[in-house]
Amino acid sequence: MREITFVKAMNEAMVEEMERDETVFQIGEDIARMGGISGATKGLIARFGEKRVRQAPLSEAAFVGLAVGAAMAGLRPVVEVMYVDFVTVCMDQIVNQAAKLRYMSGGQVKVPLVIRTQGGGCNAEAAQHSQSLEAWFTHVPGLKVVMPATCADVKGLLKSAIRDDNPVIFIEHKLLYPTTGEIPEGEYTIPLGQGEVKRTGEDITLVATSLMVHRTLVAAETLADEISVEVIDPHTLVPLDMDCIKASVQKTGRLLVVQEACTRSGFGSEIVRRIAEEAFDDLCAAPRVLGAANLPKPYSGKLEIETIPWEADIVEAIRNMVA
Amino acid sequence: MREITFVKAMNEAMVEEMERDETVFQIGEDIARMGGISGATKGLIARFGEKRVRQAPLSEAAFVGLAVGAAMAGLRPVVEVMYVDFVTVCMDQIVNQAAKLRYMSGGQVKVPLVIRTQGGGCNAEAAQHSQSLEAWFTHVPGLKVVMPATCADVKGLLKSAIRDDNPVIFIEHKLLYPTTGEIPEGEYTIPLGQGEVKRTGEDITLVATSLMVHRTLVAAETLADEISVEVIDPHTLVPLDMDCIKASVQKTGRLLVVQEACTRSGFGSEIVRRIAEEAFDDLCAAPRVLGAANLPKPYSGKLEIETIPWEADIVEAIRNMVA
Amino acid sequence: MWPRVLRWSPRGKWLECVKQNAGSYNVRPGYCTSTASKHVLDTGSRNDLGRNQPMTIERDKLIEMLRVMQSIRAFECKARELYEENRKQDWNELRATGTMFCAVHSSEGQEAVAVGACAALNPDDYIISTHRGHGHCIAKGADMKAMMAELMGKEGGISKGRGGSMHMFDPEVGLLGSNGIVGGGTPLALGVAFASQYRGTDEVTLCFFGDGAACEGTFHESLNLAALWTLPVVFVCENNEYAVTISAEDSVAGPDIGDRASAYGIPGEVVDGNDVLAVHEAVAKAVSWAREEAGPSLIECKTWRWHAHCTGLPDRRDPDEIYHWTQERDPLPRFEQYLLGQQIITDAKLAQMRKETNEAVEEAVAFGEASNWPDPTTVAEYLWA
Amino acid sequence: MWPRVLRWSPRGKWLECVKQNAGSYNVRPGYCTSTASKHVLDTGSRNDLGRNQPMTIERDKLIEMLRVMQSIRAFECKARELYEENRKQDWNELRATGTMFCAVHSSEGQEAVAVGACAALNPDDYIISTHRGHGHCIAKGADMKAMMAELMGKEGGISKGRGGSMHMFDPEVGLLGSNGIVGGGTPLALGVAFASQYRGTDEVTLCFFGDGAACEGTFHESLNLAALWTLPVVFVCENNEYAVTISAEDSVAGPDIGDRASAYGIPGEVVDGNDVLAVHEAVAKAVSWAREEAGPSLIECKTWRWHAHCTGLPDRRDPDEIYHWTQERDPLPRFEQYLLGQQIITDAKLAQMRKETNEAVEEAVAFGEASNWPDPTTVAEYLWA
Ligand SMILES: Cc1ncc(C[n+]2csc(CCOP(=O)(O)OP(=O)(O)O)c2C)c(N)n1
Ligand SMILES: Cc1ncc(C[n+]2csc(CCOP(=O)(O)OP(=O)(O)O)c2C)c(N)n1
Ligand SMILES: [Mg+2]
Ligand SMILES: [Mg+2]
Repeated sequence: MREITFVKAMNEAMVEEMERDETVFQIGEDIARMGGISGATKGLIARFGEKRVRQAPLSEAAFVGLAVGAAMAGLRPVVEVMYVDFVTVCMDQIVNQAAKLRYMSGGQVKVPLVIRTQGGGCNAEAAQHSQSLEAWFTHVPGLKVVMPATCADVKGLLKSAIRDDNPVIFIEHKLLYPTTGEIPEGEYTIPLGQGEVKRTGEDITLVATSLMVHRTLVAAETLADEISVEVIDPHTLVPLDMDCIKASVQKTGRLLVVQEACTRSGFGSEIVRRIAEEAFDDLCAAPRVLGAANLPKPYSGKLEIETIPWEADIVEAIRNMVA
Repeated sequence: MREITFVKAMNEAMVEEMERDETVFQIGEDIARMGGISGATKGLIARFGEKRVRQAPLSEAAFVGLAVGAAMAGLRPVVEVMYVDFVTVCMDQIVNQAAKLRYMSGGQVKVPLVIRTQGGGCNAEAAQHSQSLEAWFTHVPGLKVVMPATCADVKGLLKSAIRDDNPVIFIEHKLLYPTTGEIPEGEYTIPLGQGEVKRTGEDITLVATSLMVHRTLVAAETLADEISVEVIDPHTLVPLDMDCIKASVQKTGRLLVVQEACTRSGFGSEIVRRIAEEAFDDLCAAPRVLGAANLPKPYSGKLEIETIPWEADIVEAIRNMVA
Repeated sequence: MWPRVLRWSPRGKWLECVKQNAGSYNVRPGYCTSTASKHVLDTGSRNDLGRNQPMTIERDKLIEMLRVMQSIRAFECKARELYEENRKQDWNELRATGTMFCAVHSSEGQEAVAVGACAALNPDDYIISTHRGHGHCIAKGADMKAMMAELMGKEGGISKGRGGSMHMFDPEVGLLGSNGIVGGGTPLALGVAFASQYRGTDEVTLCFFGDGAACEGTFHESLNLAALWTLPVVFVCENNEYAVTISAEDSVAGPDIGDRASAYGIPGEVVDGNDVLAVHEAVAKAVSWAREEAGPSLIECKTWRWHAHCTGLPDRRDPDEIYHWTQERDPLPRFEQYLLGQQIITDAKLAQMRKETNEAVEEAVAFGEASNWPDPTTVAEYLWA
Repeated sequence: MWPRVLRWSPRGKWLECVKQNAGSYNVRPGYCTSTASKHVLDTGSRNDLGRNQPMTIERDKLIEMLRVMQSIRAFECKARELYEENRKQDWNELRATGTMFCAVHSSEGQEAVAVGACAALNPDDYIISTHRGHGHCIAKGADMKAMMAELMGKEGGISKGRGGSMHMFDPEVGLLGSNGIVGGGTPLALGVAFASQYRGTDEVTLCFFGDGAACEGTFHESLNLAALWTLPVVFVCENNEYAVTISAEDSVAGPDIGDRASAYGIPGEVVDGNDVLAVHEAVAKAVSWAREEAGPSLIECKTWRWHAHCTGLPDRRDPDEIYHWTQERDPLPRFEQYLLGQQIITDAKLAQMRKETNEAVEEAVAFGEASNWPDPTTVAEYLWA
């Protein structure tokens, strides 16, 4: 095991996949010398050259669409959309093209494509740079959706995403990039659709992805003497490892989904629906979603911190549910 | 009471509001001589002239954005986006601009704007013209979302939407336009956020909007001798009349949401979450969403009919839940 | 960069040939003024700026081009008929039984663009088509039988009945999809061209779009990006003067759409889109430009659609305008007359050809009808790769 | 339509003045070649095509323009400092306490564009600004105190602390928002201009955007629509040669951005964006064009940003390039020298003015610091109207 940063783990994944398969190429804004806004593509231009690391002008619809077309024609593009907030300018290419081309063609084409983007708030970037929009993509059949939480996970999941023959929306959290964590030596992948029990417990099941995995783990630890909390990170929202979540809820009887996205119509609601439909009789308390306030992110930190779940909020929510 | 078509009811609402308030104007594709794809704006050009009925080129981002800017500057635009599928090319103007401008400005501006669009399938229009994307908008704080089902409702709701000082996404179902129904004489509005019990019952609560209201009512009638079904049409998803839904579920103990949108991460999941959180103890059976298959709409009718809930599917779902 | 040689008066309906950098206007009486030989068509004489190399087209190819134009006309006409027949029935019934026939966007009147353009492509070149795409598909070599079966929603359809009229795919013939989103295909075309460039092949991608699509943001982003990266893509704008009910005059600001090429520093040309040879010549030039790694270009073809935007919608255009375009500027008899005049084809051969294309379309209908409905239990197939 | 009078060699870094339709190039030594009188600045002599009417600017206005340029410089410099100071602290701590200071996109080096352009507007005209918008806001008359409080996330902020650096609003002075989405403001500007046209006022809307934004689809859609509907909007492109790390050369195909106006049949101009009077003259002309209901126009101002794209990011540009732009083409001393040379201002007055603007910025900081944090219980306010 080595300890590296999240962003370095991503970089390793991309280098390895580009070495392995020369149809893999990168496209996005500022991904060359700067290495992308997060630094995840750093060094790729030096290693793979301009042919395979395409720094694009500010034309998200064009370059995401280019990637979709290139995927249809046999390449494996990895696209960086700088912030998830900007998918709003290229949504057609993702939703009406990438997600649907295979189905509409009766299986004649496939779209092996990864769209990497960053989500999340609390970076003082205000309403147009702080959204968590994963739920949108999960509502679009044909897209896979990945939200990694740890350094080890991000590497294995990104490699799987690049190898996947379908369009994958890969959402990184801006606060995770500089975090460090242990990572296995050598080559490995983590399959899409396989969740992970990040902490075992008996009293309540917490489901979280991305940054919220870390917050739920802190909350669980805080309560360790009091309440036994199981934490599940499904890794991917589509496909979703319901078996993993269901097995846990069947054991604990309680479900709390923690998400950074606005509570209303977030993916937490979908998990609650699935559990309510499929494990109703196992529930001994009302399942719940702890998410963000249904508000645009206010700029002022004093307001923004009010809108997103923190460790203390999770602790409180758990206590309320288990009490 | 008069009997008119859905599309005529919409037309009346728009004529009345344009007569009442000269800051109201129309903008969209083919809304002049053709009266829009549905005919809803028919005659407006003759009555109000080119100044107030602006037929726009195929530039959704520009003309939706124009409407947002005009709203900020004091007008009341009514925009037609021909199909909800095409919001994908102007999502930024809706999500990052219209929905957030007021909040980001600390309340200094407001955006009184209606975006009318058509959703739904079963018109043999295939994957890019048959979506039901309301859940996306409900996940964006700052947008109101209306989905009318009947002729009387659409008129009253559209008038309220036009008078509302916030951006309203108004989604019409393409199959409802030619339907007819009774409509009150004279001026009336229906407030946004007020649901309606379309049929009272004791055994199970059905929640549906738009086309699905009609299908649930047929299903309820089919089962009349067997099971007493309550049907609620919340009219608007945001704001949502939870009191109305909750009161019903507290009575019946059972909740079935019927939606045409893909089941995964649809608004039904959100309603289930709210009920699971707020009325868990009242539930005597697992709440459920009956929605569309998580697939792009296949063109072939033989396949498409498999993907959308029909009356018989609703009947079966009710039976399963009440049995 | 090519000189601009042929242009229309800005947004005018009437054809005229304007020499660039010169004040003199010559009304062009038709395309058949060339001094073509019997076997070879020389279209070079029609214009004098940088087009002096005569373009040669094999006799057989000319005949084949005519056959394809006729096929498109017959196919489109049939598709409209089938729609009308279908929709005479009870719609609720059709929906409930899954036997609804989709609305079709007929390309009748625009055959010269599809055929002139696709005739400039190799079999392994690609096209990206539009909602009004049947003609493009046929011209690129797609099978009319499979296309008809697609319209009928059958398993034997070109997209296995999953796509419908606006989503026809046949990678075998280089058809990487028509598209229901106006302007949605332009970025895809970049990607297909990018893949050819990336792999170092000399394939070219041809991207069709309309005057309406020229107003969408993707037009601008795509031309800019294609120009920057010298992508081997030819943008063919089919300006049929309308986007549903809005006229190009009301939706396209400034001079011709073809002129917008200059904003990106790429060649742009405006041609008579009802002149199959003019289209062919311009596109062939653009294709070799792309194939020689000189990058993208934009060809605007001025044409006109004969019918309403799509079946089911009314057409309220001016009768004079309709007369002009359908009677005086029909691309089919123009080409037929030319081939007859050049003795490349005979009246008998022509009659025979018409008979054959009609038969081919009837065969396509029969094939579609005989094809099975998709098995409902397979509805979830083809979602994931 | 105006003639194009001033242009740069395509995408070159070095200033030159090219007369349109002529082969002769005159290297322009700077903007101070005009034969201006003491009280009145005549910039008309700088170019000879259709600009023969000298433009007059009041002495006091010239001085005020300088003051605003200085204020912007001082404000931006302070904002960067505050960011750096803030982010020296522990980020997790800052997040947990809600005391994080946003990254700022400094407009240092571009002051001449903001000031030259906004000086051409009336108080009741509007602007739509960008992520790099502090300069625009100050130039349109926004209060630096409220702006500084906004950066600090305080209740006294120009957007009550809800907006931050990229979302400053002050409808009172015609500031209808800066915008965090590149290209996001262009369509909004159409709407504001549309409202003025609809109500029959003579207000004009000025829309700022960058070279990066010129590649987004909204640029194309907006110019096309504005041209079609003769909207009273002036598009001012601040081409600072970069969009984050991509150069305009790598992202803008074809000739100058200003040249793209011709694709929409509207006037386009390219001016030295580090010459406040050149910007002013061009924009003033465009504003009266719009006010006289002649429609939109596009002014490209060639300029350069002095610092990294935003605080927190590195700047790896060429030292020679940096030297050239910061030392040789700084818009501030150029204007100061000019005003001194014209005896419009004295050294003493200049020193005084510098002192005052620095004080004003310090006052703004003090105001911001003294302002309250927003009350957390009010977080949901201002969502709905
Ligand atoms: C983004 C988008 N907006 C609107 C539509 C609806 N629509 C379909 S075709 C069409 C007109 C297209 O005009 P043009 O590009 O000129 O092609 P034509 O129909 O004339 O062949 C419109 C408005 C659409 N499909 N996609
Ligand atoms: C749609 C969108 N894409 C990307 C970004 C990220 N971004 C912010 S500013 C910027 C560069 C903008 O360049 P330009 O328009 O030239 O303005 P400048 O920063 O040079 O003033 C980028 C890429 C964004 N905010 N919005
Ligand atoms: Mg057209
Ligand atoms: Mg820039």
